[in-house]
Amino acid sequence: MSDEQTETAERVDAPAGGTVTQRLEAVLMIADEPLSVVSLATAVGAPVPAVRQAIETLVADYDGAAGGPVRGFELREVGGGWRFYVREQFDDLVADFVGGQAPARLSQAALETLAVIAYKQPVTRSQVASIRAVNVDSVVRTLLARGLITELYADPETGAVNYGTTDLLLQQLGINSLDGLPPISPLLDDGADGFDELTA
Amino acid sequence: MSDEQTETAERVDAPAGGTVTQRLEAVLMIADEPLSVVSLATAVGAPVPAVRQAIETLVADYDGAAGGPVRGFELREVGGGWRFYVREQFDDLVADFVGGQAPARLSQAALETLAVIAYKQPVTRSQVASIRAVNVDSVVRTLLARGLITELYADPETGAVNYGTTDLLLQQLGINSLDGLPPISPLLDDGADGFDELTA
Amino acid sequence: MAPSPDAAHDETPLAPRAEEADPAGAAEQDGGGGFRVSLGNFDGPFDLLLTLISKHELDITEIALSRVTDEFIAYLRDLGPEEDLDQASEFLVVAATLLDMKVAGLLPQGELVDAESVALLEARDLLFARLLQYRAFKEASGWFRARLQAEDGRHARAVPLEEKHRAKTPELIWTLTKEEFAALAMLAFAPKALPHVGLDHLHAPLVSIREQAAIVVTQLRSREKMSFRELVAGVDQIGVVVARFLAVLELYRHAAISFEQLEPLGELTLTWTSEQWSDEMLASLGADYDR
Repeated sequence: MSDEQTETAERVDAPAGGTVTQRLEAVLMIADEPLSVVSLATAVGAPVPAVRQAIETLVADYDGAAGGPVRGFELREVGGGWRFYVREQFDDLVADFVGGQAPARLSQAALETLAVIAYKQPVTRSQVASIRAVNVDSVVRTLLARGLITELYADPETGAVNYGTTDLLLQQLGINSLDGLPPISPLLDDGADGFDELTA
Repeated sequence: MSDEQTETAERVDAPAGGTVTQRLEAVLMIADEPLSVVSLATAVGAPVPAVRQAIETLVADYDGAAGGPVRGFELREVGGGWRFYVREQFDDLVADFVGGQAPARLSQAALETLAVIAYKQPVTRSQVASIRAVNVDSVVRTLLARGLITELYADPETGAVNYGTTDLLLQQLGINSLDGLPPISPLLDDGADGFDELTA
Repeated sequence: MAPSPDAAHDETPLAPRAEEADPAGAAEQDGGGGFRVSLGNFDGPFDLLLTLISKHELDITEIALSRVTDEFIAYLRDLGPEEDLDQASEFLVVAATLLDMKVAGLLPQGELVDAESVALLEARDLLFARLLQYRAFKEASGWFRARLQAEDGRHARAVPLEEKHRAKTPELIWTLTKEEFAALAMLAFAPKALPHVGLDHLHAPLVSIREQAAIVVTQLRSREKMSFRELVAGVDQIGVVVARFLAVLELYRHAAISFEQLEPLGELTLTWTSEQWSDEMLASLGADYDR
């Protein structure tokens, strides 16, 4: 990192007590969930663009992109916010250290249901069921219990609950927003129109 | 930090995958209590002297003593162990952030988790998770931070920490001991059943 | 509605689809022996169809569907009555579409385009579209699996606050009594209930199947034989008609009555056949519908 340049740029925006990057490092060090740029800006008392720029600087800095050492940790944007992570290269090392049990895996049925909900949200249970051609009640219950999906709202006419995915799912997928989902077959868009009435 | 010098020195000792400093950074980033030099050495797979030297390098590095920026965090030895701390200069910033973040009321999820721990103690986090059918890590941290639960002991075989409630909870509930909790026994044994499928 | 399990394997007209499926599916399938479907491996008809299609390394085309139809129907026949009824009925819907397509393929082409064949074309296109859609989501689920697994191995910083910062957190506001706390515990320990979709807004009064069954029993025992039409004569609430029909099915399950129906959708004649009926049996009748 080119220290002179960054610090000068930051000092302008930081009202008092250190640079924006330093203040960001301090807050991120005690965060236990991803923090959005807006809440970071509030926390460090700097405008959003300055925070955004400082985050960029930090990411590059930790990645060794500015001439310094590559850090054993990195800053990642996941599930709508920024958070310190162990650098991927060292995940195995750390896993040995923390031990812990392997988390339960989702079944194929749950994964497919999750995919349908992720791409089709807001979507009702019966719409999901008609796409998968099976009853999905118990799978939906599992996904709800795991906090991967949530009830968005009830249809005012039918009362059917519409489901969507949560930030927790984004975190567990390691993506920042639904835009991070891979594009699904273009065929879908053509076919989808005719389905609404049938799956309603 | 003088990168060339340090990296050469470290590469000799690090068996594989990054330098000792990088590996230390990775482990320290997820350590939730101060770690002794010996346990750090075990964790990163390097001899104690090399770890000691790498720690010194990191401390100086974060303090900006080697020409890099002063970090918003620091590496400090407290009670015979090393841990990342927010740099003291930013304590007020962090205090404001913490004060604004933590809700004075416990969330429904936190209360339910507390109830499970109260009636099932001693109980491990994964047992609570399977009863609640959700990941409870962050909620348990909140309850710990609130002093409503405490770590009782580690399971001698698995190393899993068993949690129990504190006198503070008893005070809040207005009872003298856990015997004062209203009985809810009939449902207790059933609790864990039926969740195996959820984790499938 | 789905046929009752008892109806699926006898000659009653209650399960017309299953009846039709038999001769058509059996036609040229037996003795092939090349392909075996292991029961229970498939999560839904689309899954099975895709598996069958991929076994033959076919793309999803009309040819693919016509080649796998027989295997699909054969699989369906192997679905024993112990299989999940929901699942079986979902398979039936797809099977019916496939069968229609097969029949249409066997018929001479160039006939008049009538309403039925138009409907058939639509059904076929729909099935294709849904298969393609399902395949797309199935592929996407592979990405989900890989991402979840990869992210599982990642370690985010999540450590408790150090003591001095802990002290700065706002003081806890506690409002629960010990009784409320206990109630919360019960809630937490209770098996998680399925999210319930309220039907109250439909303003439909609840109808008891047991009550309706009691009426059916009384009427049939006094008359010995009557049509379903007579049984619901004078009833103007659709819910009551449905409940009375469910009661009839339940009584059939208990072998208390028998059916006669000379043609599909024709008059349904009910006969009281039970010799050891006791009204106590009413108490457990329709328990499947209790929620």
